[in-house]
Amino acid sequence: MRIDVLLFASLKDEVGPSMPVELTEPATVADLRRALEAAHPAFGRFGRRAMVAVNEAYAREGDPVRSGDAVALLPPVAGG
Amino acid sequence: MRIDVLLFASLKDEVGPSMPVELTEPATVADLRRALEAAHPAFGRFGRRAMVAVNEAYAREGDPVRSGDAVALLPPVAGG
Amino acid sequence: MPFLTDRPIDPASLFEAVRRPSDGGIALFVGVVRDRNDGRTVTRLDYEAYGPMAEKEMAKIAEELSVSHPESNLLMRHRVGSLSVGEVAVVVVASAPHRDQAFAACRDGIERIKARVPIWKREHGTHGAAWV
Amino acid sequence: MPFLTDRPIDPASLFEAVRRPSDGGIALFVGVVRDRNDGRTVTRLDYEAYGPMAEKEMAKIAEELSVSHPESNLLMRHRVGSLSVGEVAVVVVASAPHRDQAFAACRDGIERIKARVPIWKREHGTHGAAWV
Repeated sequence: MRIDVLLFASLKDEVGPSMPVELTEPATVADLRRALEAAHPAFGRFGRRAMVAVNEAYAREGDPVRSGDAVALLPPVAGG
Repeated sequence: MRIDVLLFASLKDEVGPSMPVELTEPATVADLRRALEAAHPAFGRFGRRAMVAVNEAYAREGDPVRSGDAVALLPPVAGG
Repeated sequence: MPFLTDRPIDPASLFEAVRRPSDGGIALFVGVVRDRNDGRTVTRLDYEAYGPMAEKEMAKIAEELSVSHPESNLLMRHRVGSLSVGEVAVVVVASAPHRDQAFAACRDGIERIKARVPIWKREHGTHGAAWV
Repeated sequence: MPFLTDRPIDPASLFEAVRRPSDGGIALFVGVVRDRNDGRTVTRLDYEAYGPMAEKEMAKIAEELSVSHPESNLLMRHRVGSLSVGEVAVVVVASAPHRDQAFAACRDGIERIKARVPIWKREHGTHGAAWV
């Protein structure tokens, strides 16, 4: 399945507003991370400090990623 | 010496805006308390929770009270 | 500017007055008259101060906080007179580069005011009136 | 009312909106853009949010705080867009019967916002521009 991963802040500046990745089902957040890190060096920069969101909520490494999910890779947040 | 002790809140309602006491020099805050407690039962009501102010600052039991000092007996404060 | 006032206190004006361009966080505490106390209905509070000493004590608190919280800029104001439910009785506002500093100074300020400043209040309500 | 806004935030209006007649204490935290950061001169911050998730995360925080601080009423708002020095970026205001409750909820609110809400800022200054 193809997932278009939303990007923000420095990742968006460097790579663009989203990054397509191809995953084999069933896939997890950890699989998604590995696919991103293989696709562009920028995605490894923050390590685990970059969180993955699935359907607009924080996801853990073992959580599933399914076709049609809204997925984002979030640099460390800096609100306030 | 005569000291007119300023009163506030419930003490002022009950006794008036000030209470004259007669003290023998040299006198301390503790002497002043004893004179007040002898003068009116209202003055013992708060015990040591009523603080004595000398010249608009909190005074301790051993601090001197001198002729001409501004002296006040303060019920427990309740600002805010 | 005196610390005590018999006019309504506007927290927003103290907020504007306290902050400096280098401050990233401003913490405010606003104490207001509430409509109940220990189960009693409250309609009004009369605040009485030993004015000259209250001013001096608040000045001491401001001085102490400038030493213990040197990064913070602090303003405090306390109302006196007869206040209705919802009226502002006290404002403490602390501005600092970082929020930890602002919160700490603000909290310390209101605690010291409540512990030390010679102000009293008479509560009016359905049960009559009493100093509390 | 959404938690994010691209319009200036007025802390005073949130103060008026949060308080209830039974509340005696209101604690506010206001985060503003300051003119320096880690030794750099700052002229502007651009706040970018993952909007839909930021709204959901702030709603979760509000719900969590209504459970952990049941006596407090809480309002929060965060600005997005390009902000000059001194402009308000975030406001958290908590109102409660007693000040301990108001301070605790206010502090907890800003800490959770800063830890979890997907918002980023790009700093502009004499050194150029960078995400911080």
